[in-house]
Amino acid sequence: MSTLSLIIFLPVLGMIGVLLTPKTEVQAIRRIATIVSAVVCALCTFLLFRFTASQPGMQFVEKIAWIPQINVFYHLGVDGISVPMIFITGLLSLLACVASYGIKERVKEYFALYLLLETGMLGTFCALDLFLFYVFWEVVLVPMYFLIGIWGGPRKEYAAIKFFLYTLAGSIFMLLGILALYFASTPHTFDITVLSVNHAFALGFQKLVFLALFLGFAIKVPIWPFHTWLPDAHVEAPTPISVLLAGILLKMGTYGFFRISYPILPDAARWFGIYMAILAVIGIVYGGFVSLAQTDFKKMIAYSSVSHMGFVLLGLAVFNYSGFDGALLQMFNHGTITGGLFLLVGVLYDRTHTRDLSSFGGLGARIPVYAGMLTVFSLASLGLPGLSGFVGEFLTLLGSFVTYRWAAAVSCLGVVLAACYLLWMIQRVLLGPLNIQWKSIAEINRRELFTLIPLLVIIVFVGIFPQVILNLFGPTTHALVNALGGISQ
Amino acid sequence: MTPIPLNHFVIFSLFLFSIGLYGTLTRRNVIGILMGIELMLNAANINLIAFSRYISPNPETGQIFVIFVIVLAACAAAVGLAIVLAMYQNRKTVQAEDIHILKW
Amino acid sequence: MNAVQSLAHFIPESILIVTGFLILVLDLFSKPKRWLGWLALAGTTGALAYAAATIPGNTLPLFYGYFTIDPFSVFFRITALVIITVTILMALAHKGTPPKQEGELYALLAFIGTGLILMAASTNLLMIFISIEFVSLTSYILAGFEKHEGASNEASLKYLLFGSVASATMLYGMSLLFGLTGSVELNGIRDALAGCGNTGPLLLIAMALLFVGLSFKISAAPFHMWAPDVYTGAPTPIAGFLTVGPKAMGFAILLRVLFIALPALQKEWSSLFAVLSALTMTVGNIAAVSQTNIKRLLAYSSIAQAGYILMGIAAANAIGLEGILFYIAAYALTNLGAFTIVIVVVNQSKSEEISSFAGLAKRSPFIAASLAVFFVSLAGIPPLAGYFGKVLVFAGVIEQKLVALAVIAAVNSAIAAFYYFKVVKEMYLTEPADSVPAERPFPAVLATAIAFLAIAAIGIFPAPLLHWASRSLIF
Amino acid sequence: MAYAYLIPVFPFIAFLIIIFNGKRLKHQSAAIAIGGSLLAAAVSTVVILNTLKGATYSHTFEWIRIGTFSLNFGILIDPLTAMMLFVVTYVGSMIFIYSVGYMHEDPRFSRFFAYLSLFMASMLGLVLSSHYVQLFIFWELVGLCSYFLIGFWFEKPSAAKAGMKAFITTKIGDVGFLIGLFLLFTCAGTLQFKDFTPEFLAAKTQAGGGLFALAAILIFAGACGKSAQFPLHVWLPDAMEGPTPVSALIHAATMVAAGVYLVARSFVLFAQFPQALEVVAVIGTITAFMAAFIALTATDIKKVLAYSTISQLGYMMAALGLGGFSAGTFHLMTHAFFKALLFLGAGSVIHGTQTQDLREMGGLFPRMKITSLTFLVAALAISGVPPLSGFFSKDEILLTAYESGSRVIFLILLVTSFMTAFYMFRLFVLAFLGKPRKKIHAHESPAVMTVPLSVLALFSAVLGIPGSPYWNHWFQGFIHGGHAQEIHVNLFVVKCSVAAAFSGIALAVILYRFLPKVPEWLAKIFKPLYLVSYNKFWLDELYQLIFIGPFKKISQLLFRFDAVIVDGAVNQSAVQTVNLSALKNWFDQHIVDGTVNGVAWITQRMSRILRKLQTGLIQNYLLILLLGLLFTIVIGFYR
Amino acid sequence: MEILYFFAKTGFYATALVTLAAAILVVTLRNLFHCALALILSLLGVAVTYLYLKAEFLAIIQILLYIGAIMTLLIFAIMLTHRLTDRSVSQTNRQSLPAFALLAVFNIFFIASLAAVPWKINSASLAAKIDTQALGAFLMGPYVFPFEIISIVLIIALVGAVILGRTDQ
Repeated sequence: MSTLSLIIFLPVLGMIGVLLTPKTEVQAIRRIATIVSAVVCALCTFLLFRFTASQPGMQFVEKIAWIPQINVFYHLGVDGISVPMIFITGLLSLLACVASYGIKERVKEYFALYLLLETGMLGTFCALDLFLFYVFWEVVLVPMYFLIGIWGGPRKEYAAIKFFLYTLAGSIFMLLGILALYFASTPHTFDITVLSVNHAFALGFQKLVFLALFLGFAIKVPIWPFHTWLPDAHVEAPTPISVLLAGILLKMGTYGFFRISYPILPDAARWFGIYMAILAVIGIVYGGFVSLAQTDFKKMIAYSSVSHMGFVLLGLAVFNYSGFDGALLQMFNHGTITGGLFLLVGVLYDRTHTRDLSSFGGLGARIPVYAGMLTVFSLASLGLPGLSGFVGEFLTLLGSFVTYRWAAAVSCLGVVLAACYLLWMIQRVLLGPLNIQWKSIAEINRRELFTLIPLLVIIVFVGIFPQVILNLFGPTTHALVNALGGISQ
Repeated sequence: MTPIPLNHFVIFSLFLFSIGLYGTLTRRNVIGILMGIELMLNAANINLIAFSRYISPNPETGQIFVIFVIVLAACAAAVGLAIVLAMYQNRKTVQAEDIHILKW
Repeated sequence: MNAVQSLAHFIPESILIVTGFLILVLDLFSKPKRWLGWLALAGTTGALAYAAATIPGNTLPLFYGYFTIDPFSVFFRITALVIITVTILMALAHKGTPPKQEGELYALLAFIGTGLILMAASTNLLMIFISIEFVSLTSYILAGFEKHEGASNEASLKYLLFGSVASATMLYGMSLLFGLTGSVELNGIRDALAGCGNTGPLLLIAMALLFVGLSFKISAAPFHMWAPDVYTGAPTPIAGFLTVGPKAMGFAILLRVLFIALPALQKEWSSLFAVLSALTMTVGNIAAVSQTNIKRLLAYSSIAQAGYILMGIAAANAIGLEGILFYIAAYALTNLGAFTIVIVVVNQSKSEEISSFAGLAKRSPFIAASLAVFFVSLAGIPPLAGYFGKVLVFAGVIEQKLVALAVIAAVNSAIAAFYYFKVVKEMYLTEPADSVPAERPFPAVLATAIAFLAIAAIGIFPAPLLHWASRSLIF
Repeated sequence: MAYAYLIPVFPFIAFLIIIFNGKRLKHQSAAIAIGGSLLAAAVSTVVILNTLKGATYSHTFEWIRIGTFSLNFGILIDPLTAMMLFVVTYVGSMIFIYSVGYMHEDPRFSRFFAYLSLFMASMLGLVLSSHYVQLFIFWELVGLCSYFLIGFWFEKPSAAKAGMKAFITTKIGDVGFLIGLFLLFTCAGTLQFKDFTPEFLAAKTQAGGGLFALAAILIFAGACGKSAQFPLHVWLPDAMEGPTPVSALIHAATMVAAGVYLVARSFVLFAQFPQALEVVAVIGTITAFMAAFIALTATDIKKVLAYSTISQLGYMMAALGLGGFSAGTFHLMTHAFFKALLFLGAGSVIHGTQTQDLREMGGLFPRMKITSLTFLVAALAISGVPPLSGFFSKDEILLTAYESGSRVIFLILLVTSFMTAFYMFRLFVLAFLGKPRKKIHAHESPAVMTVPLSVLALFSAVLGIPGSPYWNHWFQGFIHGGHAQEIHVNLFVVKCSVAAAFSGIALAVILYRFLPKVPEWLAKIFKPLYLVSYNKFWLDELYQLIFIGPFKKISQLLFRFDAVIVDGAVNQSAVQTVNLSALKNWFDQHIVDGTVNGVAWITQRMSRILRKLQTGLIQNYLLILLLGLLFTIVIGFYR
Repeated sequence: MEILYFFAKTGFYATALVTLAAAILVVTLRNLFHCALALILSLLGVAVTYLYLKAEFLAIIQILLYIGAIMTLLIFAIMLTHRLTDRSVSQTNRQSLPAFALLAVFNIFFIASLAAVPWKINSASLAAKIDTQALGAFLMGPYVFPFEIISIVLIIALVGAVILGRTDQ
């Protein structure tokens, strides 16, 4: 089996293994899941290093006929856009898996669904056939519903069904768009690579399809005003699932733009650019303001995602090198940073069983290592130079400044707001006099640190040597910008 | 000789059909509804035979069709009455308006 | 082909008929009746095996053309045999059939299997009417089979009344069609219409009258009103059967009528079915949302599913038609599976309320997982069989640029997901009232396994079925 | 000078060592930090000596390359850098040493030195940067260190808040800075310092890039934030919540001067566009005057110094804005030393007396002789008493102002100079002279604190000489890259300056030493003015009113908007309507418990309507069948 | 001859009128028993119409089979409803008005359409004579399959009627 198939379907094998294990053997189940995730993560890392960044085309391509009657192929491949996403998916899946040891109920079901989810996510980033892409896209949905619905917080049912329906509604429209593309192409094909090269669609048609796809992607990102499922899902989801939700699922939406909407519908993309920029700016500022109003730790991070994903969208909307690179980098960074923040929230929640920001205070003195971690991740999130968040935001803003000056300028308000809500969060949690309730709170433990350190390393590394990762996707994004007729800057 | 115009048969059957349908729609009694259905079937039969005679290249088609329809109608009547009977045994009613435990 | 020659190709149906009569006879002498069910099963399986093993490649107008075996009817013949096999398994698993009547139940099921195949193999109005009446009459009886249950009586009676009115209406339409074209053969009708070209308004009325009966069979809105009541009141295995068997064959007839007899009116009927499709799925889905009875929920769901299938007719293109066949096969398996689970659960809880599914995942994880998979497939989420069916009909509609219908269907899919997941939620997210695992009768396990494996296999490897479906589109 | 990159590396290594081994190292961490800073100072010295010989150095490497766009970071060493290196490493090292004594008792002693080292590294990185974006990165990092150090005693809510305020306020400026950079980049196509030559700018301007001035002003916004210029100065007084060495190092000598450094670094750009320079000058002047005015009534020893810092930074800005490149930088250098000294002195006082309130001090002179004397030197220097360093630098600024032709600015600056002398000596008199106003057990600080004081005092005293006529204005020539500058001494200005200084000192000594009642009396007479000064022009309150309050309001409002409008307008209104009716239970069961968006609600509603149709009465069904039939026919007809 | 045709024609229209009138009675009379009688009359009218269409065998079938079935119906009706028919309540429900209106619309549509239909009268068929023997031959010949199927349906109906109808205490 080739690398990509192995990466995608190892978790399914793991799931079968988990299902075959008696449900009382909790340790064994965890071990299977962890080993599988670790192997997948290793393979993803292997992929990262074996990937030839200088080539803009697809690599590790696998293509087998799946439903030949309608030209559906099991077509996988990676380029500079998907490789970072696959890597971060592998990594976060492993870390979240370790973080899932805290799950005590229905462990078997949990890990089975977890591994299925992993397959869906990895598949989405590898698929080069629209049909296959949609299948993987939807495969993500169902386990996610259960993972939120069963192991979530008090309003889990509500959050789960809301997430599910919202996303499903969007993705069905996406399906319509995909089918329209299929029929508009001659010969009929679902092949993304073929459709990307061969785009002579009329503008009106492109716009319509773009809108259909947009609905699917926008809900996933989520782009304002389609974001309301996000805070609920995040707040109710168990920590590891929040990590994956924020770290990977949201990226699937923006990835969809990069992989499908833009290459296939370049004219519509340009036509909608301005509107996307407007939505992005609204999202950035709006998310920032609403984060500021939160008293729930997790909800705050969730809304901050709206703001941060807004930057990704802004980068996407501007059609130049720095915008696209910035957007992709921001996707990668948001995965690591917000993933880390959710892990940190989880660490605290496990100890205090509350997420009310006003009920903490002064924890910095009591648990300094945790405090340090939280501070670094928050700083990365607010775009402190030297950490990865800055580079992404900087490039995005630079790129957007070239195209839409006002958008970049207004978005800067989001930067300030990020500083406000994150520092205020730090102040409410770590600083000030110690809340006596938590005087015997335990320091972050080794397992939890294990889940955070790799992210920390990546954040610092990317912050200092962004070129390493920019090289990874640069050729691909630049080729895309050129194809779109954007500005090569 | 001028035969009776075909349209007259058709209109006759149309009226019969309509009356039958009206009966199914308005009779309170289940048996009344069944009677309405019989009228509708007969209307169709008239059509079949008329068309068979006036139009079809194979004039037997309609007649044979009607034979089958009549047999099937008899079967339906038998089954229908059996059901009505079973119903009556359980519920002591054959009024259509009383038959509504299944709704919504 | 004359009658004697034809018999060689009539073996699966003969097996069914013989099985039916055999059971009726044996029933008289046998006190324990359960084994008769297994006998019926053996008969249907044998018929299925024979039918699957001997697929003729060409069109065989058996019995002077009154029973046409062509790829199309072969597809539906095998579908019907699968449906009836699973239905017998369901009947075996079901508790509540009056013990005295068990024998007759299996005999009737064997007979109705024949009726289903007849429907698919009919190519003239006479056989269409006879086969529809055959299946309907048997269905009336089956629906009222638990005759001490008021609900069963009522279902039966309503089915009979509604069905008879619909049949009579259809017959009236048939008679007009006969008059307008001078033929009862679908081919003859086509030729006559193709000849005259000018299609008078009466033809439209005839067509509408005809569609009433067919729409009744496939429970398309607004001719669906009987369906929820009947499905709810009928014994569960029968309800399961009714949601798939007559419906699938109704589509077979509809396809034949539309594409063989009435291609001249395609503009008219395709827009008509676009409207009916949208109406049907919307009505089915929206009504399903507020149901609390699982059978009723499935009843509305099956109405909605018919709406999706109708999309393929509205599209009236190759992919849409392939989609219809594919969808029907997938839907039949899935729905039967779901009803099997309902039987298992209701056997134990004695309640058909959705709340009796609470915490099923903890009590009986396999059963819950199966039902969840069935519902996910019904909701059209990949990679299960239902998804591909849906994609194909969507594709058909999109190809015809029926954007409005596609959008309506998309919205409907989301609504549908809501109520399917309402049940899933009950099973997985709600705590069980007790921890007694549901009893799992062997036939039910078998039926579930068949459905489960089939929809998973079709989901992951849809190509063979699709291939078959596309090859079966030769009427 | 390729080894120059080592300068920030040493403190950074110290930071890494300390942060990861803090618990084990305890007080040894101070040694490591000092070692780091001294090594940096040593290397800097070599670099400076090379620069003095006229050498410059620049080296770049590619940090980010995207297509044709690249960010080439690197090291740029020119006289300005050399001066900054000198200030940062020397003052920094002194403060490091001083901190050993000052922070001795603190439980987070090693953490403190880690932060200090990190700051040192970042500040040196900032100074050495050859590229605007690189500078911006370090610019943010020093801000971060400032945040950490202001909130070092984070158990105090006021400290934690002050840190946040500092960070966010400067961040606002930084956003301007960032936009400025973008604008500059789009106009100029480069952000390398060395590319910005007058010829280059002239060419670009001619080519039609008219937004340079705006870019410059936006960059100046960043400088405003960092250097606490009006209207972004409000964070600096609050920043005094940090430990005093921090105030000395970051909020007096180095970091806050970074804004001035930035303007100086971009001086070519500003000089090309008079509008930008005007803005700088006006803002600088306003800041200088306003801060000095506030300092008049401050009672917290560190607050007085803080306002004084703001005021002096305003001075520097004004100088730059009036075209006095050498004047501004010169004052930057001298100010760094004497202001650091002032803060350290104040720290020594605080350390000795455990209070910061001037009204509680008094009569410290006999008990803290070294502190008092060094403080006096610094106070005289800042007041501009010749021949101490402050005199020369300030005099040059006044000269620049005078010669620029803007009499108003000159007068304001002169008055500011007077006020500076006055509040400095008000402070000195209140703290050191007279009798103790409260029972305080003052004692001299240990040698580890007094030795740095003495060293800084020495520098404060003599550092003016290189820029004085006695050395032929050598410094001015040096900072201009070795081009000797023609500076003629204007005796009128010198007279004014000296007069302002002495009169200020005299008035302060008289009022506070000999007529202690008079200030209160004056305060009553000039009550409005007093109130303005005492309440710092109500700027904090104003910001609260027009920015922070509305921001919070907006955020709450948007959150509610999100919950109510975006998240299902229909749904919520449905809740309201349904609450009124008897349907509430139904609603709770089906909506609140099941779904919650508007579509779902509509669906449920329609579902109910459909259920109504499903009466269970067969004949109703049949009627619908008939309707359907007609419907079908109609569709067939009117397709 | 002409007069004969005239009478024949008149006879047809009279039959049609009687049939329709009887049908109206079927759907409107209160007493179910009376309805059944009216139905018999109506079906007889249809049988006569068959005669006009030269389908004598069908007319006989109509009388034998249909009237036979109706007799059964009648018996059951009396058996089941003898207590119910005495009720003075209306035997029609509240739907009569909408039903009537809708049917009127349907009829208007229909008749309007009918006028435009160019019937392709096949004179050969008009002249053809289908006797009982020929019908029998057809039934046993080409129509043997439906014929056999119908027999199965009859058995099913029989079994079904027995199952559902029998009272087993």
